[in-house]
Amino acid sequence: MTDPVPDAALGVRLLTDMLRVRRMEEKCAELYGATKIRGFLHLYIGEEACAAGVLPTLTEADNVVATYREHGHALLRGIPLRAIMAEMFGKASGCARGRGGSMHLFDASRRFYGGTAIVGSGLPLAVGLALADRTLRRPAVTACFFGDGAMAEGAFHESANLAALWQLPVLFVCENNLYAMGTALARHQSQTELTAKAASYNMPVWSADGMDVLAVHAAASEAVASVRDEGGPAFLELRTYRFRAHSMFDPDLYREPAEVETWKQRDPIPGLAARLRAAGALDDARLAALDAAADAEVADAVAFAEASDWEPVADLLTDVVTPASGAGTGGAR
Amino acid sequence: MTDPVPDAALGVRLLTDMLRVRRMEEKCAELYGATKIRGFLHLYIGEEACAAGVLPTLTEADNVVATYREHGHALLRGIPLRAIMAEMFGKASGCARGRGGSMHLFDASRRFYGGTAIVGSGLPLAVGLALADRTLRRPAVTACFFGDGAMAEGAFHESANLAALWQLPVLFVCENNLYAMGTALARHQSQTELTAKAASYNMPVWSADGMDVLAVHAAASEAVASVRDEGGPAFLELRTYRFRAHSMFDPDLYREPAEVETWKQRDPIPGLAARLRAAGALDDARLAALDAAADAEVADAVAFAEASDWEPVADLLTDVVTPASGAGTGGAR
Amino acid sequence: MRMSYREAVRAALHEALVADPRVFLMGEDVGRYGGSYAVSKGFYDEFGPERIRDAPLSELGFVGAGVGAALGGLRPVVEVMTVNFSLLALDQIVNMAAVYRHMSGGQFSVPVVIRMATGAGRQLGAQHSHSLENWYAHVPGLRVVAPATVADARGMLPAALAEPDPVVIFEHVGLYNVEEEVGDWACDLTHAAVRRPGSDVSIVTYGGSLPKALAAAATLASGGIDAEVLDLRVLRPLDREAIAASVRRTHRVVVVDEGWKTGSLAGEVVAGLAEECLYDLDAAPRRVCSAEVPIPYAKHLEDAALPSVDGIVAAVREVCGA
Amino acid sequence: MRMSYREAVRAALHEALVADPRVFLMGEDVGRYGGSYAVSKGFYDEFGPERIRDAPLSELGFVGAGVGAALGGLRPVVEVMTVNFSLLALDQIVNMAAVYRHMSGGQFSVPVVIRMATGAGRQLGAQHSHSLENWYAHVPGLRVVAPATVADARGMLPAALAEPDPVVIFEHVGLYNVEEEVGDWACDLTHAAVRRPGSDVSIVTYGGSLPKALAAAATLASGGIDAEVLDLRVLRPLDREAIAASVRRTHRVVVVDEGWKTGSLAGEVVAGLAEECLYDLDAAPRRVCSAEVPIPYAKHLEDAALPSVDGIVAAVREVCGA
Ligand SMILES: Cc1ncc(C[n+]2csc(CCOP(=O)(O)OP(=O)(O)O)c2C)c(N)n1
Ligand SMILES: Cc1ncc(C[n+]2csc(CCOP(=O)(O)OP(=O)(O)O)c2C)c(N)n1
Ligand SMILES: [Mg+2]
Ligand SMILES: [Mg+2]
Repeated sequence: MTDPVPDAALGVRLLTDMLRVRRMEEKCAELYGATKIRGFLHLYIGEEACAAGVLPTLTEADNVVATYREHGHALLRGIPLRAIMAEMFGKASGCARGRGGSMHLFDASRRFYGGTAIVGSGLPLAVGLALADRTLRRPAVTACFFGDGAMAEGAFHESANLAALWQLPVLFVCENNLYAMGTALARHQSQTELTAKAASYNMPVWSADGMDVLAVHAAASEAVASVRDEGGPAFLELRTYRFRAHSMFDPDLYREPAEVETWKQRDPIPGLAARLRAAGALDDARLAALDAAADAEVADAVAFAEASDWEPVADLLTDVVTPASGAGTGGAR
Repeated sequence: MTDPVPDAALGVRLLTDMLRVRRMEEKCAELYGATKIRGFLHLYIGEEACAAGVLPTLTEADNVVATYREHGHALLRGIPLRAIMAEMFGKASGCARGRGGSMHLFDASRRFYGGTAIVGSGLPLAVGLALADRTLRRPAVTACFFGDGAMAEGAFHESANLAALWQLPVLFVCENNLYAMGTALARHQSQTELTAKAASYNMPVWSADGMDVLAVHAAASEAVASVRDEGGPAFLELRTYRFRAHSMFDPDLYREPAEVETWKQRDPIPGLAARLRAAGALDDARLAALDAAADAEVADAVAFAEASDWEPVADLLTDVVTPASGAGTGGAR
Repeated sequence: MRMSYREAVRAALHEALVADPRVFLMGEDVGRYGGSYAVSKGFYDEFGPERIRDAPLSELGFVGAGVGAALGGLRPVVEVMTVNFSLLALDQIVNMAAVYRHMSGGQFSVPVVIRMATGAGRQLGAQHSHSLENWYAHVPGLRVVAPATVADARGMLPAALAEPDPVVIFEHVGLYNVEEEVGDWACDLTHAAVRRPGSDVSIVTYGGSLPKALAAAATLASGGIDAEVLDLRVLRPLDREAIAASVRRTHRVVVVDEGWKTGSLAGEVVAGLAEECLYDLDAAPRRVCSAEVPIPYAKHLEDAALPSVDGIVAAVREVCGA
Repeated sequence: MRMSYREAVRAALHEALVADPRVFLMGEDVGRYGGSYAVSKGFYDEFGPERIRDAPLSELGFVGAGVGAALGGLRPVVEVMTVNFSLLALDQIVNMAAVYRHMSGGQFSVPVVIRMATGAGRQLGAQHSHSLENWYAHVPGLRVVAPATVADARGMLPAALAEPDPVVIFEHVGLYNVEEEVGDWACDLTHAAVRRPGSDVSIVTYGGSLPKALAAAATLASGGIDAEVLDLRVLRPLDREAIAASVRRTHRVVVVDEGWKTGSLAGEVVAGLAEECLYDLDAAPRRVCSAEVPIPYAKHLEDAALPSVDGIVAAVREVCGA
């Protein structure tokens, strides 16, 4: 892993991003053990290069739709780690007031539309967001992240067809980590070349090594440019791997330890660090500083979450509907 | 249309089949006007070569799943016209006791599994029937008919993947009549080459001129052989056209009259008749006899339906569940 | 002005499309075909393919796209051809539209209007005749309405479009050809309406059963029973006060609902009364619902399966001890 | 023999797989993974990939394939991981499995068993905490059951597999770890069961709420109220006689149901009582249901949203005027 680094500053930035996500999630795992975080917790550890490579190619005006494995996307989209951590604690200062938890991070101001836990359910939503942008003549892209497993759902098929048929600006990002829970790719897809599947909808496709953040960034840049320039959707496959179990309940019995080990050798963080060192853009001190900053950010967020209040039980029913709805009289809008 | 006819006997048989379907449906249209038939009525007129070409390639042990536009499939699968006509009249002698009507023809003894009116809903069912055959080591094929519109449904995607992934003996027959109700193919599919779509699931595909029953028969024979020999699914596209409106409620405002006329020039019945004449296998007398026989069969069925009884209202609730169910005690099966 | 239910829905849609560029209609065959119930005939030519958006057969996809478009700032009117096909879209309605606001801590509103035809009576058989209103009425986060009059068909759509949250509108297939005189159609989406005042018994109903209830009330009147007919209008949230108020006046109740009896909205109405007005009831309540059977095609069987005027009359006579 | 609910489901499945080669288990991660609730752990190795069939994420597809396989002569046990995902499969359940026999004039039976986990209480949030039992209980052609005891978890599956028609089994996520002594588990799928006899009030419930109801009854007993606890067991068809019989003994009723109150199965139970036993009721019935809100993640909010022992106790005290 000592390919040259074309843009050292970018490399350091992406390394920083990945480190922040990694440190955050390592702490989440710990906090889950300590029962501070509950419910389902799906870690992204190993896959950080995907979010880290794609998100910087978007602008503030773009939309992001993610899955239940979205801590990294949320953080790198700019949601403060404090708000993310508080959400996982279930506190009112969380980015969904503690109602969503790990699987349902949201931030309207950053156009981060969740955090949705029904596999495939973000796809139609992304099509609709893109339809709104197209209709309102806003030059935005909607990036929708989903897994290899989601591609078997009817929702993928219908959404891909709609986006391609209507030429909507959706970037479909498939984080192909080779497993849907315990089911390996070849056991859930008759066509394991996912780009071939996507191409059958008549949209341009890209595939990149999801363990190489620079490769992800380069492919995503092209794909996003295509969506922005051509207006229609594009599909980006990122071949990646999760180092941890599917969720905290998963005994992970379906993968060979050797397979996991092989992929761990391709950890995107040390891999990039080595390349940056070789390029003279990183040294021990700098790396230690990055690490320390990431740790400090996490520690601060945990303290914030701990100190935060719970939403009052009396507020349980607020925001089931929008305040003051139901009164509207027809004809007088 | 004077290509040679390779097998004159087959040609005459398929002509007969198409004529029987045509005459039956012309009568249905008339009976609808006379309010003898009610509900939805979807005519197959113009598309007869599809069912007529495919069904003879199946054996009695094979299964057939069709849509709401299935009168032709039902008849050519062997359901007596009397039972079909009585069903459309809503009579107890109908092939679903008058409960199903035009969209829900069934015949267990002929392995005709409907007649289903939710677009795409027959596809998963077909996968399951094929799964049963495969599991029970029965060498049967399940032929599943559906329209171009159905291919946009998630049900198609999921079923195609399941059949290809599990290598199940399903023949997917897409009757591509270029419209889903009033929506033209290019307005509902981003990829209008439907075989390309199907091929992306990793299954062999065939496409045939659905206005030429001999071409349909030839392609279907190959496709069925592939399913039987290889065990896995195959996809057969039949490019066809409906001469009538989508249903009796459809004012048919979305097609150019000229387009309809052009396709009518390719009517599969006179087309084949001309070829058979040219081959010396058909003359006026023979054709008149075939026509008369078809008319007689229809007339007999109508008389039968007219004379048949209604199911007693007292039986309304029978067969919601299988008689004597609910009593089963666990452990004592 | 006299108009049909179909014309009323059409006029409401037309007005909304003209008034607000964010409004668009999306669904199968709403455009070139003109709408499967001819509600949007001509709109495609008038407003173009972006405002009158024909969708492929992809209920899950385009209903979800409607949810997303609402989040993105549009005011989608999504037409699901009939409630029967909405089963394919329920995930987006229940797991996304309905929960999105609460689950996000109140950050988003989802102003999507979902219209669907519902009900039986046209001999369309077991897969095309559902009345699943109570499924929808069960779900927090949705507002569910059922225009039963031409005026409500005219007024409920603009009221729904004025809502910040998802609204599901059930249009009964048997009503499209009903014609009525329509005056002031402006309405809210909160209150039930007394369609016929009466003092002896309350007939509580909604949607396609309203004309049957009114016909039954007319028959009963000639037999000396003065029935009040209450149209729920809004199926979620229920106007429980109006229901209770009516029954407190009449002390007897029959609930008419085209859904299957077990698990029906009629059951919810009766349960609410048992909880709130037990001592106001002078007779056991009765429900007139569909028989618990997939609706058959044959006319005589379909008729036997659905609530009928005769059945309502008989139930009312029973609760009135007449 | 003492065993857990999970072990009971597992033992039932195991027995069925051994006994009948037509039986197979199909669903997401039932095989290699071992089942998301570990019910089928080890089965994949024991029975192989054809009998323990891992399905792709395609709820509509594989549930429909289960229906087709049942038609084709197999005895599928289809596992939908949770009821929340079953929204994607409803079309095949309601428009195919449930209607197929009647619509075909009685030609076919569809002996498919569909198991799904249901309910909340594990902080899984708004999309993973539904209790939609009443949706299913509303549909003619389905038999719907909810094992609430370990014995029923053991006995209901073989009984369901003996049925010629579709059976939906709801397993509450909160029950899998419950351990109980199990003797004779053979059972029918028709009758409700009195889990605790009592004379002052009937607490009618099912599934995951049974333990709460029993705990409430224990608390109430120490306060001098002798509550009968009736476990519905079968949600469709309801054992209306057993419900009425209990209330005719106790004259007071509280119905506990984790579904949202409006449109709940609890409502159906109350409605049935109002219709059949109005004059047996000495107090207005009460329902203890989930608050009408998407279930939130935070523990204190989730607890506040769900039926609780305290809430049941309070409701019972109210109907008993205590
Ligand atoms: C519709 C639906 N079915 C099943 C599940 C349970 N489930 C959660 S994640 C998952 C696997 C998804 O795999 P993939 O799409 O590859 O994403 P990954 O978890 O690998 O990132 C499953 C089966 C769900 N949440 N939603
Ligand atoms: C799920 C579903 N959505 C909508 C409909 C209404 N509908 C009936 S047929 C049809 C068009 C189907 O087109 P296609 O699959 O091409 O078959 P064709 O009618 O052309 O034979 C539509 C929209 C339906 N029956 N089911
Ligand atoms: Mg994956
Ligand atoms: Mg078509």
